[in-house]
Amino acid sequence: MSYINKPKVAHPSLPVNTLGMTRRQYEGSMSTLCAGCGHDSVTASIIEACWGLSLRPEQLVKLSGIGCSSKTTAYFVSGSHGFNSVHGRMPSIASGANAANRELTYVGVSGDGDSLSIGIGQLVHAIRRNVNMLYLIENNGVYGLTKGQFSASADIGTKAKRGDVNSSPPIDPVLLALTLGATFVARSFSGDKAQLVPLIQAGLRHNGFALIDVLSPCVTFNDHEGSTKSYTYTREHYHAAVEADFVPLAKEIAVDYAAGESLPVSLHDGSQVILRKLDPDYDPTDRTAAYNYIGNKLKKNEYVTGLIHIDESDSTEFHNLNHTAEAPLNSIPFEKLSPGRAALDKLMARYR
Amino acid sequence: MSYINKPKVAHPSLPVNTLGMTRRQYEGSMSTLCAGCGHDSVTASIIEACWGLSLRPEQLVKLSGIGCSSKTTAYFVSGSHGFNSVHGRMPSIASGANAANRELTYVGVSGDGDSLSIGIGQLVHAIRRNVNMLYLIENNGVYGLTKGQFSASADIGTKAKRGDVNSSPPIDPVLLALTLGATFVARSFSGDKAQLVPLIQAGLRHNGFALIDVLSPCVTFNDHEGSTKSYTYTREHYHAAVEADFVPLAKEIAVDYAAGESLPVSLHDGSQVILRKLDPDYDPTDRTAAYNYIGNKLKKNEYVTGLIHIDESDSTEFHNLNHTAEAPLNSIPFEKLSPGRAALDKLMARYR
Amino acid sequence: MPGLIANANRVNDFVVKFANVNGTGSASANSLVMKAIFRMGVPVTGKNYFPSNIQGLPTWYEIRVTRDAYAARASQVDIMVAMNAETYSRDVRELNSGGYLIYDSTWPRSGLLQRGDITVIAVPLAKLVNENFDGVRNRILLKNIAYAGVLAALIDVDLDVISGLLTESYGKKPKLLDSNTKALRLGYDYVKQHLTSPLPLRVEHMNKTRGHIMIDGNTAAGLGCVYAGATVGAWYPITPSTSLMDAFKGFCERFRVDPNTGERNFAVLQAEDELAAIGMVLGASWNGARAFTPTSGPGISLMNEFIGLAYYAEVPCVIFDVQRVGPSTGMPTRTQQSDIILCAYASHGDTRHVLLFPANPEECFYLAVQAFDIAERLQTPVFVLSDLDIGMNDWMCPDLQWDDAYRPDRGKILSQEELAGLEKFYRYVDRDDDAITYRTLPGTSPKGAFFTRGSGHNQYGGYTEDSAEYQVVLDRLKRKFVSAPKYLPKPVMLGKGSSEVGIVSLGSCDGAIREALDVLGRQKIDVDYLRVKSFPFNNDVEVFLKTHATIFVVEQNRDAQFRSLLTLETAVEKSKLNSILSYSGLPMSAEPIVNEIRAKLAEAPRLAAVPRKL
Amino acid sequence: MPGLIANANRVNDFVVKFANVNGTGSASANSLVMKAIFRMGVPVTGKNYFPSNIQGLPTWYEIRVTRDAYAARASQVDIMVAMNAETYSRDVRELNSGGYLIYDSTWPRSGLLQRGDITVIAVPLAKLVNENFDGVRNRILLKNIAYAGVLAALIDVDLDVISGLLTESYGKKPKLLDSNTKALRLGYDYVKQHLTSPLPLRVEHMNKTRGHIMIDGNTAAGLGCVYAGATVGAWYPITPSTSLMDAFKGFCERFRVDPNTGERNFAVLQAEDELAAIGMVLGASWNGARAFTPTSGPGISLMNEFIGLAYYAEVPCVIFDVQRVGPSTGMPTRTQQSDIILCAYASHGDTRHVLLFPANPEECFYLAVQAFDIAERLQTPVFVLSDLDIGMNDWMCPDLQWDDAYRPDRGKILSQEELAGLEKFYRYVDRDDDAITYRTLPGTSPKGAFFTRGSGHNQYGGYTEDSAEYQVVLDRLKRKFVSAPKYLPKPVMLGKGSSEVGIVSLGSCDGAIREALDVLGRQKIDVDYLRVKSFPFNNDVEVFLKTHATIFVVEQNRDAQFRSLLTLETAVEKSKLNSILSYSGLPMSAEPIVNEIRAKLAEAPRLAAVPRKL
Ligand SMILES: Cc1ncc(C[n+]2csc(CCOP(=O)(O)OP(=O)(O)O)c2C)c(N)n1
Ligand SMILES: Cc1ncc(C[n+]2csc(CCOP(=O)(O)OP(=O)(O)O)c2C)c(N)n1
Ligand code: SF4
Ligand code: SF4
Ligand SMILES: [Mg+2]
Ligand SMILES: [Mg+2]
Repeated sequence: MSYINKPKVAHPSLPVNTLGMTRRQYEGSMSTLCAGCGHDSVTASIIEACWGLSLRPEQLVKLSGIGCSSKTTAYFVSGSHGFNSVHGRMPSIASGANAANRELTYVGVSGDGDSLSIGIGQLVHAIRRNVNMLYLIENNGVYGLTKGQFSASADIGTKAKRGDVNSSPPIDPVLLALTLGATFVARSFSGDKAQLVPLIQAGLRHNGFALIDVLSPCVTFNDHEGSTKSYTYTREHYHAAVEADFVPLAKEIAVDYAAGESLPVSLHDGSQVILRKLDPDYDPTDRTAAYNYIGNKLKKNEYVTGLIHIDESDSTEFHNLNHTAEAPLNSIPFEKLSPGRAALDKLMARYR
Repeated sequence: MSYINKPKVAHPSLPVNTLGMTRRQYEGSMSTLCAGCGHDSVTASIIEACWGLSLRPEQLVKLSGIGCSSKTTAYFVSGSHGFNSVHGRMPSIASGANAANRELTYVGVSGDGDSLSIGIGQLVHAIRRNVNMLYLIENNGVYGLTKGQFSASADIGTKAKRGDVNSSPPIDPVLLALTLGATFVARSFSGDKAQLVPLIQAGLRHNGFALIDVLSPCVTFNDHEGSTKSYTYTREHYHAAVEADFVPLAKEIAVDYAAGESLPVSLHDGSQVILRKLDPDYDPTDRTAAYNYIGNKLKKNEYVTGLIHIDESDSTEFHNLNHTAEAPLNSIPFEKLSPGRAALDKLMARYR
Repeated sequence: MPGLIANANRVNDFVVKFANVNGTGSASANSLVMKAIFRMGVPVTGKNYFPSNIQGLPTWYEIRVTRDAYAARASQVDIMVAMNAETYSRDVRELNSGGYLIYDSTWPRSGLLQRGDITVIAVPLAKLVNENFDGVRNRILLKNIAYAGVLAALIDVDLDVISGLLTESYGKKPKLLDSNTKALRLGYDYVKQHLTSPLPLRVEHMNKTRGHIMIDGNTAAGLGCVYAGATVGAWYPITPSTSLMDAFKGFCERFRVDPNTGERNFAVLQAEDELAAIGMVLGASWNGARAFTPTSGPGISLMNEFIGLAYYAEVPCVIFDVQRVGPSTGMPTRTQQSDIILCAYASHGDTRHVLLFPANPEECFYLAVQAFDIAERLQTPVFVLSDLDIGMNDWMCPDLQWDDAYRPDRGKILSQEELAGLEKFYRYVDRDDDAITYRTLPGTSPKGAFFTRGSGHNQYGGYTEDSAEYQVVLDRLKRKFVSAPKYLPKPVMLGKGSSEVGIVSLGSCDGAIREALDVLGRQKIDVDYLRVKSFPFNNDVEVFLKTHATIFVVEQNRDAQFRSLLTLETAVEKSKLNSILSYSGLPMSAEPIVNEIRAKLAEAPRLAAVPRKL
Repeated sequence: MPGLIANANRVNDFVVKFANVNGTGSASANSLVMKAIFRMGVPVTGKNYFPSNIQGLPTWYEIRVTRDAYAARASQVDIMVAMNAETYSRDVRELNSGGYLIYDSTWPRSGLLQRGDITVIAVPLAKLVNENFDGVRNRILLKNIAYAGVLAALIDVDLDVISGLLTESYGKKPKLLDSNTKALRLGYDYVKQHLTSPLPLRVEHMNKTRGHIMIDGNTAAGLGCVYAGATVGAWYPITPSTSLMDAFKGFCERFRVDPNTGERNFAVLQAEDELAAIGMVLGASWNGARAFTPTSGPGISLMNEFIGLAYYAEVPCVIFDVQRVGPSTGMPTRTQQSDIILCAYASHGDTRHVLLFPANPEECFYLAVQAFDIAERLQTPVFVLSDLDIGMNDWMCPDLQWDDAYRPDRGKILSQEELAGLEKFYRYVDRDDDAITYRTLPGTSPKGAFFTRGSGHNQYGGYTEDSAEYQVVLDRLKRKFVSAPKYLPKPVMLGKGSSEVGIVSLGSCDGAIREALDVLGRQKIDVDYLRVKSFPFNNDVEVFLKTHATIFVVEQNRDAQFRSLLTLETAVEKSKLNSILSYSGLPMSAEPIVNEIRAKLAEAPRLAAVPRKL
């Protein structure tokens, strides 16, 4: 149970980050997911990413809806506040939390049911509002927690464990996000930690809404022959177009990349993402081009992965548009918020 | 009030359709919208389209949500049943109604607030479910009925009557529908009856979900200088890429079109749409190409209008996928629905 | 003029009703008249009956000139300014016998004299205006000002006061000032020249409005949120709550924007719907901001799931329900108190919620502030149940007061230092034995970290499916609710307290009840009156119910929802509770209260000496 | 063996509990044992306590062997099959004194003998299985069958019966049949060779299950929807209601698909959420299909807005609320009756709804059928309030019956011919003076066309903002609700009817109450019992409440929601109503009922002769 945390005594030999913290100290309570569930691997990548960023646990806020995927916020960084809300409505909780305190780092973990069925309205509008957060969809094509019904991301022709075949077209979160003007859109695979970790780090540092669609197989209900979201199928059909290396503020870029293929993008806080284009004729900064590329690959049943689109001109981030004070709203002294008696007396004139 | 219908006595000299009905007989109760509201023009086009199709009023079902736009279902074809439901939830009513009776013709009228804010989740899933209906968004960029707040289709930089400027990116229903795999996607302008009427007719005949985004200015709250949804602005910025002529079943094609530019598409019931491409390098049958074209024009603040995309392979229409009986479900005799006593007795064995 | 006699000497005590078409700008003319009377020191109330559309439908505005400062709707009309041809006949019908009908005689109308018991006053308004002004829109607007002038002359409104008001509104636009003044004079002078004026129904200077303002409840509530230090407001537009957020935003733009940097100490989120709006409020409150959402019935229905989460996970939040006529979309521009039961028990499972009941705009301001203190103290949702009558009509209220010593009660929030002092922090352990536990805010310290969830949890904040652990938390929540009254505003008692008959009511029924009490008093029927300001109920409510033999529960809904709440949540035997219900959608008037009480008492003469005849 | 004595001669009357880890396939082994006992003619009930996750957490299955055919959970465990190391110690603790503990002795465990008052039975299950089978998964599954064999030997379950069951399930898969039979024998023979068997707690053939079945309520309800002629089902998956739609779909695939064409006479829509699910149901019902949605608490909360529309626009619809533990997400795999108030008054404004309360799977079938008749007769939403205990556990019920003469009551729907006969059709005019008006279906004829809206409407179906017109419709809706009971199932009375003490209850409390009545009866305390099957309440409820001096209201929630409903909707004075509440999330047992009634009566000995000591 999530309040029984494993002892966090750092074993001397364990590697520590700049805060002197070990990976263990970024863990959460014990997972109650099925052995082999893709979501647990994503949890591991989140732990790795946070540790790598030397994130202060109290600076992180974990948000989720309902589902096996949504449960995972309890399984990492137990030193952070978590809010496991209701099904499909996490984006509104995130928008409100972020409005109250723009300084913290927000990570939302959701599933394809939570985000694309009941929650698609809120997801769409969180993207439009450009809430500054990392939003992970642990996408397995089914409703795991309710025992394997097809979700809205199930592909046409995919077979359910019980045998029925899905015939409705899938909603692709990546194409959707590109259409809605998201400024950070990525796709990855729970089994590819090397690719996923830097994406998570970049997403956490991006100033605005960062979406990562993580293919995360459900071993219990959607990992069989005939499923297009199984480990085997995913491994065979995913295809990295552009890898991202994350370079924290501190380090200066050691490796040098062959020109043209690599593209450094500086993030809000000064850190950098180096985009390595595995496919030369791919441009992650051109939204419409990216859309085409992804769309055409999808037609061939290929999931393009990597940092698909990024736009660091954070002009539309919520607080920028709102001209919110730099200090978190929840920290502003009451004196500055309440106009006081004199102002009220003056105001009365307006109503006579 | 809507139950006081104007007398429907057909004046001999009025033109009649193949059912011998005049346009007057396709009218509804008196509009209570503002004088000059774009929505009233759309209503007129719907009346014209239904009259032209010689649609039996009882064969039409009118559905809507809440808003000035949603009110308009009371203002046309008073001989049809209408269901003015709740805000943003009309698509689910339509899905259910259509499931119960696949034979009737369903038209839903909504607004940009009703469809893109509160209702976007249901719109997205009605498209995915490919419910056989015509869905009109009377798009004016504001919430008219609640006095002019920006809606999710308001463009960046557009000015509200009270002065505030919108800074969030707009959701474009056309790009959204293309992304979601809609099989009939069109855009038009309330002021362009010639373009709109055949689109409505084609949409009513399309077997599947047909979306028409109709720019329909709000004279009271969004028709001023600085608005990008005003009559003036729309007139200046809309641009027809492909016009559609509707050719009912009966008529054979009289006019002949210059090859290459024109493209006849036959609809489910045998009638046809003739697509006239005003822009030669535009292909309305290629979804991704269409997406690009529209997207790029939008960047230049041009609204592309016309029948933007059509796909008549109705394989994904809801009832096709469900293998629903040909006869409407609400007409199947009870004997065929209830397995009866013998079957029940037999079934009991399973539970011993 | 038969009317004259009937209305002899009705100084500062009569009702003027304006019948217009909406979207024609009549509102400003009507409030011009009202404000002028108010400034003459004469108490007034204004009730606006507008349609749920934007332009072209009938709309009415009712000004009650009431030297006794009654806040309720009067159930009669003495002067009808009939400017809408479409409703003309029903407007004539509505006029009180002996009343006056003012109409535009530019085009003489048939059937004018269908009533012999009223006085018809003909003024060729359109003609006057068209002769003097150009432009369609302009003429429409100025015709309104012209009838204001007519009325001013007829009921003797001080012309200087009106001119003063015009100068205030158009001071910076001389052209507009001229045309408006001219239009006003056109009407005024026409009366002076062609008609006998003033009428016996007229206003005279008084001194009863000093220290008072005319304000609507949504404006007052929005202002209250600013004063309470709310920083996050999330909403989705819905009549009649929209103007509350407009007000909050407006005041914030005035008081919360740094003049130098332009930085804003607030965030208003226009959500995509009410589910999102309440979610944003929960997210913000959970994260330490004071947050609120204004809505109306349909919004409450949509918020049900989140409200249950807030109750169970103990996240404070403030919800303003500006009630309108239900069920469903109902009549969005009419008033009712019909969300009481829904709000009290909103959401599935065992849930119950704190409700506050403002009776007028003044209380909207004060209760808005208290709502945040209560929500944070109890860590639970707090509903402020206003209604369209309070929220959107102009009421005369005493000036709003503010004590600069006020500091918000943020409730039990542990600081980093306090956490450091703890051995270990558990979110839901009842350390103080008051059923209220300690919370921490994100960003404080890893030691304060906890996991908030709507799923089964034990007092340590951990996930549980264990019956006993689950019940520990659920039982405490019940104890917390039982203890709530001590943090809530007490009811208001009126009367000797010794009468056998009592009225119990809430919210906007107040004006009508106070007026009814006067009427009954003059008839030697004395009745005590308890106005409940909050739920769960204070012990004073129990006492009042116990100590009065016959009780009338006055409320504005069909199903006696408040009576139901009293029945369930106090010891009273419901047989004792007589309902007086008004659910027409119009603000309540004193008449039905007087009549039903008299009728009931007539059945049981024991209770009070009541003249048999009315 | 101290246990022996305590349990002497407990034939066909004891409880076996299996402690497992979920996702290990223990369910089939457990139900194998239960089915076998059932087939031996011995009444059984099975209760499944499973976690809200998919794999790896503790799960329990409880089989009550009950010759008296009690349906309730027994509050003691006589035999514990402890297969889960993690919960081992609490499982041992839960065992009744004198009980038997069966465990896997492959790895001897410490602290085994921490209790002297139980008998520990060691069987090296893993060892036996591993010696005989290969494959990890295979071994896990067969170990379950092996302990079934152990138990069969210990409590003397007829081996032929079990083999028969195995053959039925694996008949077509000889390999599986062999391995399962072998595993069964492994356990069985081990006991026969190494232990004294059978235990004094054992089963003997009886003849009390003929004409009965073992079925869960969701299956029965789904079947009921098929028999009622429902053609459209819309839903969004949610525990514990999911299996209801699975059942409906399954039965439709069996009974509603044309063998030749493959055409389907039904449509199941998996909606994107519950707001959409109920919208689809309204759309389909409005359009003339019988439509329904199964859901649970959170779904009801989300459906609130649409429910109000259905009430006000008078659109029939059937909603199954398979209740689980609230508030909020609560405990999705535990049972409760805590949505009563929400369902009765769902949505804003003045609304009230018809509720049906099945007490077991059998009633789920019959009430499912009736629900559609009632919904269409009254043109309003009908809620069938089941719960997880009824919906997901296997209950022994009499065979389900069907009368082929049954025809659905579609209520007042005008045909084209009937319309032709009318001068004019108005949707909401009360032609028959029974408060129920006529509707028409789209597609019928232009003459029958009307406009359905949730906004203010008059009896002609027209939009209105007029108080009087609005009230005409709202008042009729109230009359309709008042007249509803004559269409609803009557309550069930048990007992002489002459006792001073009465129990009033509903739904799944029934089993526990019947058992309690027997216990009390043996103690010479006789109590009448009224089980309410529907709301609004039938007059029989009034009579029962009036004619009993002391009343106990038994229900499964914290806030006495059913008692609240009785208080509000009958004439009873609530002081008369004593609550017996169970909200642990576990199915109710007889014990608390017996104890609380005895305690209460002890206070007031007048009521009945009660021995002072327990
Ligand atoms: C309002 C509501 N409806 C339904 C449910 C039941 N439910 C819980 S999780 C879930 C789907 C989860 O699917 P997904 O988001 O893909 O998560 P996964 O389990 O696949 O990781 C559903 C339908 C719920 N908890 N709340
Ligand atoms: C649940 C709910 N929330 C809010 C409202 C208030 N409301 C009515 S119409 C509307 C917006 C309508 O905008 P749109 O759909 O664009 O229609 P338009 O009036 O612009 O044609 C809103 C917010 C409502 N009726 N119901
Ligand atoms: S059911 Fe699927 S998604 Fe859920 S925990 Fe198991 S494997 Fe993961
Ligand atoms: S407010 Fe705008 S949208 Fe509404 S009727 Fe008037 S013009 Fe049309
Ligand atoms: Mg999933
Ligand atoms: Mg609009």
